[in-house]
Amino acid sequence: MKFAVIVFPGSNCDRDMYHAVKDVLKEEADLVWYQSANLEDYEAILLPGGFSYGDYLRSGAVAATSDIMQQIKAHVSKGKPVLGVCNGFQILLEAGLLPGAMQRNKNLAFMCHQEPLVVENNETLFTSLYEQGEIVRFPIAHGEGNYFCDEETLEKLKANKQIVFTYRNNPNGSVADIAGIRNEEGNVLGMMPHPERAVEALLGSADGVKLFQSVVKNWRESYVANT
Amino acid sequence: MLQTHDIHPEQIERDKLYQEMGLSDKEYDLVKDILKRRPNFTETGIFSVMWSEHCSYKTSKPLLKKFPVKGPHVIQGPGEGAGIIDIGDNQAVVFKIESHNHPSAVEPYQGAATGVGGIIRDVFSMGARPIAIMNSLRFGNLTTDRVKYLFTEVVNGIAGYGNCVGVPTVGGEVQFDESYEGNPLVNAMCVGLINHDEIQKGIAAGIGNTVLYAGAPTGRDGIHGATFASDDLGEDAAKDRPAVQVGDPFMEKLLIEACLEVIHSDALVGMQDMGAAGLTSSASEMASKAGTGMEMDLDNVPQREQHMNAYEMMLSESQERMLMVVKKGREQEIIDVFEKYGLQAVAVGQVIEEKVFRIKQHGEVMADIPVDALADEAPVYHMPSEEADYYKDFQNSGTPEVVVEDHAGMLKQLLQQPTIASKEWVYDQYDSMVQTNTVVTPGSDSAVVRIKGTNKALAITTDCNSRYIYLDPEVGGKIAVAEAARNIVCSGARPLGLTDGLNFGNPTNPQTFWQMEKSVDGMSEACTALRTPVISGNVSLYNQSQGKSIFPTPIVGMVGLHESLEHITPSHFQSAGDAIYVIGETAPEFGGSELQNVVHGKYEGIAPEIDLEVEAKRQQQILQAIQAGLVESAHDVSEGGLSVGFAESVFNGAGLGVDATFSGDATAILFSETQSRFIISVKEDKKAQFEKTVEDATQVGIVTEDATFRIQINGAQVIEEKTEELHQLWKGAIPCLLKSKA
Amino acid sequence: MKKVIVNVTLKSGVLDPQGKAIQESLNSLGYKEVQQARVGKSIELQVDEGPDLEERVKEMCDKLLANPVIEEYSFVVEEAVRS
Amino acid sequence: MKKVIVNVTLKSGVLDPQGKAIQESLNSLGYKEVQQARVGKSIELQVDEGPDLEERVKEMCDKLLANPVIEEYSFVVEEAVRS
Ligand SMILES: Nc1ncnc2c1ncn2[C@@H]1O[C@H](COP(=O)(O)OP(=O)(O)O)[C@@H](O)[C@H]1O
Ligand SMILES: [Mg+2]
Repeated sequence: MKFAVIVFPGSNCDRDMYHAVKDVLKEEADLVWYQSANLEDYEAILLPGGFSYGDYLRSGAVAATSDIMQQIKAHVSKGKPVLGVCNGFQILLEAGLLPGAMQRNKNLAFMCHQEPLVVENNETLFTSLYEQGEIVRFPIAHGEGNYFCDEETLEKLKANKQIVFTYRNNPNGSVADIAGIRNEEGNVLGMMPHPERAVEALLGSADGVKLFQSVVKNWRESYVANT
Repeated sequence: MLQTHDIHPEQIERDKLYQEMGLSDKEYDLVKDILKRRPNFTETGIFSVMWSEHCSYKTSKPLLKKFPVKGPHVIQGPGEGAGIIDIGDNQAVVFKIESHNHPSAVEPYQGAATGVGGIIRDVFSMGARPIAIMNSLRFGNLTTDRVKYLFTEVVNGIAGYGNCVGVPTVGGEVQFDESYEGNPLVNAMCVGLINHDEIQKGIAAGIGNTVLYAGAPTGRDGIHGATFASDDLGEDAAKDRPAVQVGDPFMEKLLIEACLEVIHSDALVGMQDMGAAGLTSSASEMASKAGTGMEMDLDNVPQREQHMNAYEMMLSESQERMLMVVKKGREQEIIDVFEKYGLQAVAVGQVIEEKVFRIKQHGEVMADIPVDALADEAPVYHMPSEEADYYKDFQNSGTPEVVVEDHAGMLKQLLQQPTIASKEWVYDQYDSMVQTNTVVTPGSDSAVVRIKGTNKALAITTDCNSRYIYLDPEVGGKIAVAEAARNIVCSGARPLGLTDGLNFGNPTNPQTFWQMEKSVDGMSEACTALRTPVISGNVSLYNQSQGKSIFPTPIVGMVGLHESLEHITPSHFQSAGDAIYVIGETAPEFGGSELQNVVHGKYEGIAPEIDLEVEAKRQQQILQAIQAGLVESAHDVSEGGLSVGFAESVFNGAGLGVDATFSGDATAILFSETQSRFIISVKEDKKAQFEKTVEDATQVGIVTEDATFRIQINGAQVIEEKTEELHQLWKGAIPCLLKSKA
Repeated sequence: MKKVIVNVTLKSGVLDPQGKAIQESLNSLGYKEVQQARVGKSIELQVDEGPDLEERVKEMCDKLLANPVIEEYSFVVEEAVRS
Repeated sequence: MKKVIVNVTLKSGVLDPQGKAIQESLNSLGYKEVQQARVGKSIELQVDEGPDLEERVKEMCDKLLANPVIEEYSFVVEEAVRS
């Protein structure tokens, strides 16, 4: 399966994402500079973490206005998977591909450590290899991961089973302990915790491997089914 | 304040205006001799920054010569942007430490942030990818609003910059002592990784080649920052405020990527970052190293503000700027790379044969100075040195006795001393994991980052117990190096070398200079004994406020190599039933100890002794035991003594306990800070082999599963506490101090 | 050249952790009279004059300067002071 | 109750990387007429009325709301709208 890791000016988890997919998952991957991108040939798009455009104004806001978002939207409308992690999640929110917005962590500080998460929905492209309700440990590393949406949106998220991951001990003040959500169609996942930092036991957790494997497996199944 | 650069050279001499810029009468005369005329305003400014302590090391040079700088693996010793050590497989590690003390005292957020930015540039300008940042911080006691503000904002600034550029901050140290109250220390260290064939030097070679300026445009930031950094931080430090520079980590991130792309082009001849004294020092140093000259037209230099004069442009310390020398005719290749990242790169001058540094602006020559005068011919001073009065007193009267009645209570108190307490409040704010190499995150003796594509890893630590150095600079200097090496060895790595961050008071005070001299002697001796050459460093002097000097604080930043990932050893106990060993005897040594501070509220007496031969032997044997797979965990004994060391070894929430038994004087056993000791846990079936390998090992107890911390001395249960209770006290101390009202 | 000042504030109903922290700090500094603090952004733009300036600034706000999920904005156009 | 709006801006000459990023982004969105952007904070306080309100707000700015090293501030006191 062929992944594109989109690199914006200021992305800084791009190589980590690439390493996870290429060296650990052993799938095909390219680092794709946001300006020169042609995403046609890629089966999945990964928006990595970091500080695109310095996180100036609002995290992800400037990247969300860049031209490449048109291509990403086209990719989404074809039903292909998109995963946004941390800053990538913020970009998806700012671009309107996922509902809600990010605010500063409730203690106003950046925080970086492992957090236990609950797999709230294992019937997604991204989580099918996890058990429903499974506890996984992923690192978080963000200053603005306090997810906000209004009541109505929250009801919709719940009704459509769009909440994919929650925090077990909400570290940042997110509404309904939300750590990751998907779109209604189910092919876009945004999450603050870093699965790409949790793919090797040497670094403290390999719980993220199944997330990438789920994407690959589901793509293989539907691809094989379609051909 | 001097405002205009239209001031006539004669007036500069007559009114001694050069003094305001930091030149002494004698130095001014020397400038006149070199130029064979009076310097104009811009030239006077250029000489004053280049001859400041910060750029010229004029008082510390004679001392720095004492450090051992050679070793079989040293590729680049002191002198370039950063030092380089070979680690095999065509790879090398690049590292250096840098201080940003004075800027941080004035504007802590930006001061700390730009300190991080500066040290990262030093490393990637060598062609290395920065892979880790460390920081070593000193503040006054956490009791006043000002100190809390400085502490909070410095940590914010380090986080704000380091997190954004995507280099993990993997560790560091923070200590709190009254002497730093008005003059905090903010030292940052950066470690980079490089392939041998990618090493860049800051040289301006090839007559006719083009000088390219890249990165942020020049503004009036930090003008005179370099000399200001070498001045006493007086009452009116606040007036220097506009001199503070502001960092843009986003720009730095782009600069890293662009520079690391550009090094693959053979069109690039040399590259250097613009640090202290900005354009002036980078340009003149590049030319001096190459034995060439340089001509620059300031009209071509990108400018953020209007109507900047030559003086301002040459001295500006705007951040995120690089200077490169590029083969003539191939400028565009390089410019294109920078443009890809949205960065400006413009030709501002050329390399010339005549060994002069010539600056033009608006068609006029604004400065014309022999290159070597600025870099190599800077004056060097041999300052008078005199044994400190207090030292004589301490040596004569010895260490006053410290009496402890309630040992368990004292342990609790010690665990809550901010210098000992958990620094989680600090390091949780740093992205310690980006780049996915951090095997050991902050909270252990050394940080460990693996090297992708190999089976190796690097251990990194910063250390300096300035209390010992204050009591006895020579012994304390030895201890600083030994402690750093201990931390590296405990993690399972072999120490490779170190970078030193020398932070001292006013060197013109002979007793301060004596502290510098002696501590450098001690450090050098330890470097030789432990085979850790000094490959880079930094000097920060005049760290004093209201005439009172800081404790002498020569920080050691050390890097070690794990030959195999298997050797990476945790500092926490791993499983119940493991045997606990202490390596080394304990003597009653309380001079400069945390216990002395808690009980007597001051540091006095004799520093702990250290025997470097014993130190080297133990480190070697422990490393051997680790490499043979005999060790479950290893931790060094430092502030607070054995009881604190044991406690730290169980503070990982694993629900383990300690059961240890001793005989002798309880206060010494629990709290003495005798050097060269380690706490090591070993599996039952490896004990015999371990005891054979590590001579001075004595089993004192076992790791238990009942989450209770028990120490028995002379048959009596001196301490029996729930591990988790102690853990919470230790963990909560700093957040609690920050919240409490002054 | 015109100077435009765009004011971006959080919608009421959206929690403002930063504002709350400021209020608490002010209270603990002794300014007990501060009942609430909310933090917004002010963005000062120097804009070349053109036919539909106001229209275009509104677009800039909608597209980039404010996030409609949590923020609202207002702006004023002033004559720029020449330097 | 009074509403006080404090405006905190960077001193001129102080680098404003955020402003620069915003300007460039607006330019690349087609708003080429934007020559400069600078970002400041606006802090809206709800303050109980008292004798030396202005004096005290000035103190709050000096002590907490603005960083005198790189920022300057101004404020206006308005009658608060009752809710
Ligand atoms: N300023 C800091 N930044 C990052 N990590 C820090 C900082 N200060 C302390 N730490 C981390 O906290 C742990 C304890 O530090 P310290 O008490 O100095 O340990 P030791 O005495 O073993 O050297 C170390 O892992 C260190 O990396
Ligand atoms: Mg230490």
